[in-house]
Amino acid sequence: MLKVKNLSVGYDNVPVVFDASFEVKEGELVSIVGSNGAGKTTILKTLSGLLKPFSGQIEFLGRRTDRMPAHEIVKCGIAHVPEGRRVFGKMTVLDNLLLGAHTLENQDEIAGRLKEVYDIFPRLKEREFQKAETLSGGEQQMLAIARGLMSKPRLLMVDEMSLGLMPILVDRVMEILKEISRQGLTVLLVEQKVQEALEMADRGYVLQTGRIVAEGTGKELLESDMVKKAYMGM
Amino acid sequence: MMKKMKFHPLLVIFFVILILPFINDNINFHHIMIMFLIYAGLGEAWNIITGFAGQTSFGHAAFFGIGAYTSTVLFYRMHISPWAGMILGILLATLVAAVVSYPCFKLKGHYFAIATLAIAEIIKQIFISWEYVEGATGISIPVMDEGILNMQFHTSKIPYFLIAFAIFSIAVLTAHYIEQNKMGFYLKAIREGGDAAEAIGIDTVKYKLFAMMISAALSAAFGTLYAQYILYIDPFMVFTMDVSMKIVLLTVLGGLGSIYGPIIGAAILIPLSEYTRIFLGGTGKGVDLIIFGALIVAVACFEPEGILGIFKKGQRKKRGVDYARATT
Amino acid sequence: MKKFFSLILVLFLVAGLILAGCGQQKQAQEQPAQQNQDTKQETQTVKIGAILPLSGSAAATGVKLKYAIETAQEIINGEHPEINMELAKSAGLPNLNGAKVEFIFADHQANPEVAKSEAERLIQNEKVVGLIGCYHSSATKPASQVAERFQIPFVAGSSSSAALTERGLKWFTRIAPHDGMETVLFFDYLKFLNEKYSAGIKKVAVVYIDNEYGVHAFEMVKKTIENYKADGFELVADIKYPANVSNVDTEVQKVKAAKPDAIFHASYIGDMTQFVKKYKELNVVPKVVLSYCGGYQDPQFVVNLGKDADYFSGPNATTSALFSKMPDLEKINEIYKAKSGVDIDGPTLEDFASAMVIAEAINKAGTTEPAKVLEALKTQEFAAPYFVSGKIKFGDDGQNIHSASVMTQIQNGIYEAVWPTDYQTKEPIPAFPDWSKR
Amino acid sequence: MLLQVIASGVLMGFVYALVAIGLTLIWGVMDIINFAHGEFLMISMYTVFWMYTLLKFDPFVSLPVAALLIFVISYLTYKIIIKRVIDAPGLTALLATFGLSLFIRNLAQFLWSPDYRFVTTSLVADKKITMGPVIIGLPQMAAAMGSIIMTVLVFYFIQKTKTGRAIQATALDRDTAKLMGIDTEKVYAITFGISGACVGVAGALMATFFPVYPESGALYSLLAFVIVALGGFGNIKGALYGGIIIGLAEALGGFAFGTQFKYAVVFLIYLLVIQVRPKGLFGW
Amino acid sequence: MPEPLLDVRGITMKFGSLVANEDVTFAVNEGEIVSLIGPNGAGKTTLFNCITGFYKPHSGRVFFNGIDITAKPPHYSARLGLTRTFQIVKPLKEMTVKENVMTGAFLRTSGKKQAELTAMEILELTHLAEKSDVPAASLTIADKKRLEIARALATRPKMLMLDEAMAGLNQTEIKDAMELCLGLKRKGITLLVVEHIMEAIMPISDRVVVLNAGKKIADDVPENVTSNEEVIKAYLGERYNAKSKKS
Repeated sequence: MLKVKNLSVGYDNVPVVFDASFEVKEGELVSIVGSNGAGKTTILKTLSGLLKPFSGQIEFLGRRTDRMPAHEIVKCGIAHVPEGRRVFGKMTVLDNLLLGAHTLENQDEIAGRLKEVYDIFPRLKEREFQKAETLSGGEQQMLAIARGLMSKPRLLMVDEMSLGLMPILVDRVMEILKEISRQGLTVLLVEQKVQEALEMADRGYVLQTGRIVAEGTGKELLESDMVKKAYMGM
Repeated sequence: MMKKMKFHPLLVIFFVILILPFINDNINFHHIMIMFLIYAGLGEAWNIITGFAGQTSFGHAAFFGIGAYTSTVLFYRMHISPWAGMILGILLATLVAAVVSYPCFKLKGHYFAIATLAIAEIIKQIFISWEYVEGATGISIPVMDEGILNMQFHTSKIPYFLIAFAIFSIAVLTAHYIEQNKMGFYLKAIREGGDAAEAIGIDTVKYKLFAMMISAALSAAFGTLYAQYILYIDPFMVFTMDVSMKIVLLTVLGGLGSIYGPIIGAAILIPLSEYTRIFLGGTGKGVDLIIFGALIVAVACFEPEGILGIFKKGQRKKRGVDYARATT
Repeated sequence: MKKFFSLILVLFLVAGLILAGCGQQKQAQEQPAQQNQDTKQETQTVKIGAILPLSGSAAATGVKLKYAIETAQEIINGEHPEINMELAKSAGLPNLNGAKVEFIFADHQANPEVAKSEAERLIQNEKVVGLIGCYHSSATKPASQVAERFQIPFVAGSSSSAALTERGLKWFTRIAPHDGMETVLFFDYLKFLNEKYSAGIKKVAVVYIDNEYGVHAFEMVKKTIENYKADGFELVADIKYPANVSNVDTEVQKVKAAKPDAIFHASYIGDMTQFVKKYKELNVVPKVVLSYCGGYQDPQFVVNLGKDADYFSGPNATTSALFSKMPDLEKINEIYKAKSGVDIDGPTLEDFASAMVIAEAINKAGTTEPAKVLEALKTQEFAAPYFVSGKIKFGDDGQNIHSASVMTQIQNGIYEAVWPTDYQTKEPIPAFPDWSKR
Repeated sequence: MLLQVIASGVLMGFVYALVAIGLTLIWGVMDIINFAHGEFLMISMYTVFWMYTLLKFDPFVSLPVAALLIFVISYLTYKIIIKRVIDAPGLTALLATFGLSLFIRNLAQFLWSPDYRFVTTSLVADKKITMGPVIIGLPQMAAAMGSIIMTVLVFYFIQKTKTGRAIQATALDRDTAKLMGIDTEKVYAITFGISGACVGVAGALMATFFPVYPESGALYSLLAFVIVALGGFGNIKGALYGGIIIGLAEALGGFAFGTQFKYAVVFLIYLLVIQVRPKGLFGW
Repeated sequence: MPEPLLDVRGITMKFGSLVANEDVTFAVNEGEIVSLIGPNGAGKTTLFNCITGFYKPHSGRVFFNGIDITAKPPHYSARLGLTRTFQIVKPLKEMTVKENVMTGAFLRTSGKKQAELTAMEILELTHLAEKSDVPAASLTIADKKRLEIARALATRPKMLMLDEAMAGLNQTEIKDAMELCLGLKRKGITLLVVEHIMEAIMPISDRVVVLNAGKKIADDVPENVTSNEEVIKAYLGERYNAKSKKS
């Protein structure tokens, strides 16, 4: 479904990710793990079009997306839940969700999506008309994911959702993601918490200072000694 | 690296500026050189508060005007030498800067900018209505014997040029000194983030105030020179937003936050505006300003970091490559 | 890197220099070229600088002044036997072998600083032998100081600040009556209305713009009214409004509250028009509105306001109503109108006069030598068939002693001369009808 | 008389608000000071004037034309100029818009001469409403109504429509807005366009009672800056209230201290308010 | 017992109706490393801001070295020797690494040479020396955090307050950071550390203060805190607790 070949990307002429290749198959839950600064967020930003690759190819559902502007990529079916949630704090929960459905034209479809999302996150329904900034951290994270789901994506990318969340909430959100994945949506998860991320993933990649150093099923990676070494920077 | 260089780039610039009027003795060229020095110097002064400390001021005409008026009124009413007037003007402008900008420092970004604009407009109105300084009528400075004491020279513009050059040098060197020393580091820290600066012990309000006061003092000195040079001032010419905006424009055009920026900006903008006016202004159709406006837009569009941006870009590329090499 | 920097900087500065050099060269090239041409015709060119507000907020007027001066140039250089003026009949200046006169225009952008530098440039680079301009008194001040320093005669046309001729400048002369003279004219006119028509005008309000022009006019009123206290005049309101005013609501309400019989206006065309509109809206009905040389005299005043412009009055160097009475003026106006599309008005005619006078002075002096020209200016009398006074003569202070103005009043969209009675084209109407009854 | 002063002040305030609404929109969404805003106003006034002079169209008929025309001009301004400077550091955008304002103003002088012109007749010209001691000109009344309607429309548009939401989102967080599938380039261009349309309407309404000349726009844009800052950048309601406050301050200040001080009073009010509310009356 | 270096007495801070800190009292003695922990939204950063003067607390007082610094501007405390870092790093982006640190060093000297010397010394200490001429904006997160500490150190503080200086670092980097903290302690610098990563702070802390919902719920040596039931319930969550026990 998503194929990335020899991707190099960075900021201001300074490459951060070198020659990365990986793929995500339909229906999978894939995790990319690595410590901070390894380039995980950079990869996601490139996939969603916020950054333009220096070199390499990105193919999604058979189409080259590496030169597309971000908003076109969303239309192709990729939703990106950014690091740090980034909900629109001054706007209501409903407005945030409707923004998620920006690419959809059909009003009935939007209403349908809204209902589905509220079913997954009943908490958001309760807070429909509250300003997003008044929500707690966990609720905001849920809103961010829900907003991503609104665009009816084929692939949901979640960046560092554990950041700044207390552990008990991390578990809850992980559960929800697993549930979403079980319902058939492809999920690409980026995490520094290797344990949680790999436990639930079908497959995973390990990123160290901009390079993919290991790949395999979640279990394999968790048990692999080499991975641990790589991950801990030894 | 370049520390032991035989000459500092500033010295080269100073030297070139200094000899230019002696190469070309056209009086109009001298006029342009004087205006260039005044505006480049004002740009340097403005750069200290806006380029270094990041506090956008749209009201520098106020300090310029105070400098111009203080010396002129003293000369006109009491025949006090403009030099003494200049010093008093500097003191007064510094005082005004301290008093009016202090309460504004809690404002951020454009709110501060609009506040400075408002202050300048209020000061302008005060001068328009103030009868002792001849209000809206303006003051024609009595023509006296030429001489350094009266700061009036009728036969040649070279003395004006030299005075302008002296004040300009002081402005550049002040800016250079600030940039290279503690204060420059502190101001840049303030520009990039007030909280981080506070956390490492920088009294941000104090340093912003210092920067504003130094900036005002330098602007006022140019004001005195300007008044003595034109020999006529009224509030509309020295307190106008046009002066404030010209300073902003030329500095941004040259490159904000660098001591070279205002020099480059003024070196382009002042001759450009003078020559377009001279060659096209007589048509009465505003062609000069049409071209002038279009050029400014073009520079902004194609060189968004100002003319200096061209060099910076090269530098950054080099650094970036070095860094990439270092990390891989 | 730093070296590179400085190199580039030097380059920029040198570029500036070259540009300056180029400018000079260009002029240098132009000059001999022109001279070549001239020598072919065995004549020379006399250059006179004209500094005008050709851009900025007063550009509307500045451009008209430019047309007027171009009209003067055409009359001087061409053969216009139909106009009864010495310089019109022959091509060029007869006493200088038919030398052509060339007016070199410079734009001062309503900025005194620019006026000064342009004056210097015209004198030094363009080698002009005389200067005219600058409309704005604030620009005329530094420009004429430059002329004084270089000992070049300066003839101001329409700059009206009395301060100009109070500076004791030797090389400065002015055509237009200054605001002090205008003020006296105003009160005399009001007295005339009171005496002849029993207009009963007593309360005077002054509305003026907060700049040199307005403030000075008001000072003159304050001073002059003292002499007219005996005639029953009193000042009931003085309303000063900011230059670049965006609306005049409060100002007009203050006028209305003072209930003046006469309003003196020192306003430019834009603000003046706004005032009239507001007077109408708030139904302010004085008996007389008199305007200092400014917005009222601009023919655009009638164009913009139509019927609402009626009954306003002001001194004017001319009016189209006078054209039929003054054939020379009519012919001058024809030339002017072909250029500008509108009839010549007061300030414009004054600047036209300044152009004619300086050319005539040079002609009378028979040389461009400044001292001789000045002597001619100060001692000779100049025929001015285009003015109702018919002549121009400068006093010791440089002020034209023959007031060129008549009192005009707009009646049915035409500036009618109403006073002094000798030049009357229509009788004055000494009262405003109610706004609704127009 | 005081009543009349207040009434006039409020009415004028609405007119100022009319100019400020478009400005605050760009300022809030893109953080750009558009110095050419006044010049757009001037073009709109000229549009109305020429349609009146050449085609005898009433200003109210040409209002939509002016709005549309300025929309297009603004849209193109974004596409051609602002796009290139929006990510530039500091004051570059200001440099660009300032240059543009010089360009437009002098081009107007070049094309249409610097004469002061008036639209002498229109549906509302010279009509007035008299309420006891208070007289209100119909043109001002129309402009005031226009400004209220426009505030409501723009407010509604921003709050309730899809494009409006996209504008809000882009203003708050541009990158995340892109992730929502919002074409932020287009949003910016549209925002610029809408701002232009607002000022187009303003120009059309103001042309019925203000003179039209190349410098006419510059007059109001300075006040509009203060109003926008007073109300809080990007706040539509703030622009309306800011406008009214400034209009009142000007009228009452002029009444109390002498009309030459009326703008000084306006600036003073701004400085005072900003001491209490450093981000404007309605600023976040 | 000597007077504590930092003495926080009864701090209460409210944002509108939200109470972020309620009557928090604790002290830090000279030479100690004290950790401040608590779940998200417990009010740790708010407390930091109150202590360093970025916020003015509604009630309560803060004493540093016996001097009342309540509601004094941040630069005042910094001058007294109390410097902090930020959770969200704030490097001076347009300056190089060295210039960043020099800016801090200028607090104790006006000479550029001296500031440069101090900066180099601190860059060595924080392992940033080889990147001294790199623009701060292009550093990795870990280096930026280090730079943040380096800049604070350059002000020659008596006491350093670190706000989540280890968040987002990998294992090795965390170890480095722990080393650094201990090294600073040896140099006589007192530390107050806000941190999420228990593994990292438990071994190095002399005492741990636990906040929950704005209130202090524990203040004890690390061993006791980890076994405190209330703390575990409030903060750790079942799974995490189990896992950290395992490791």
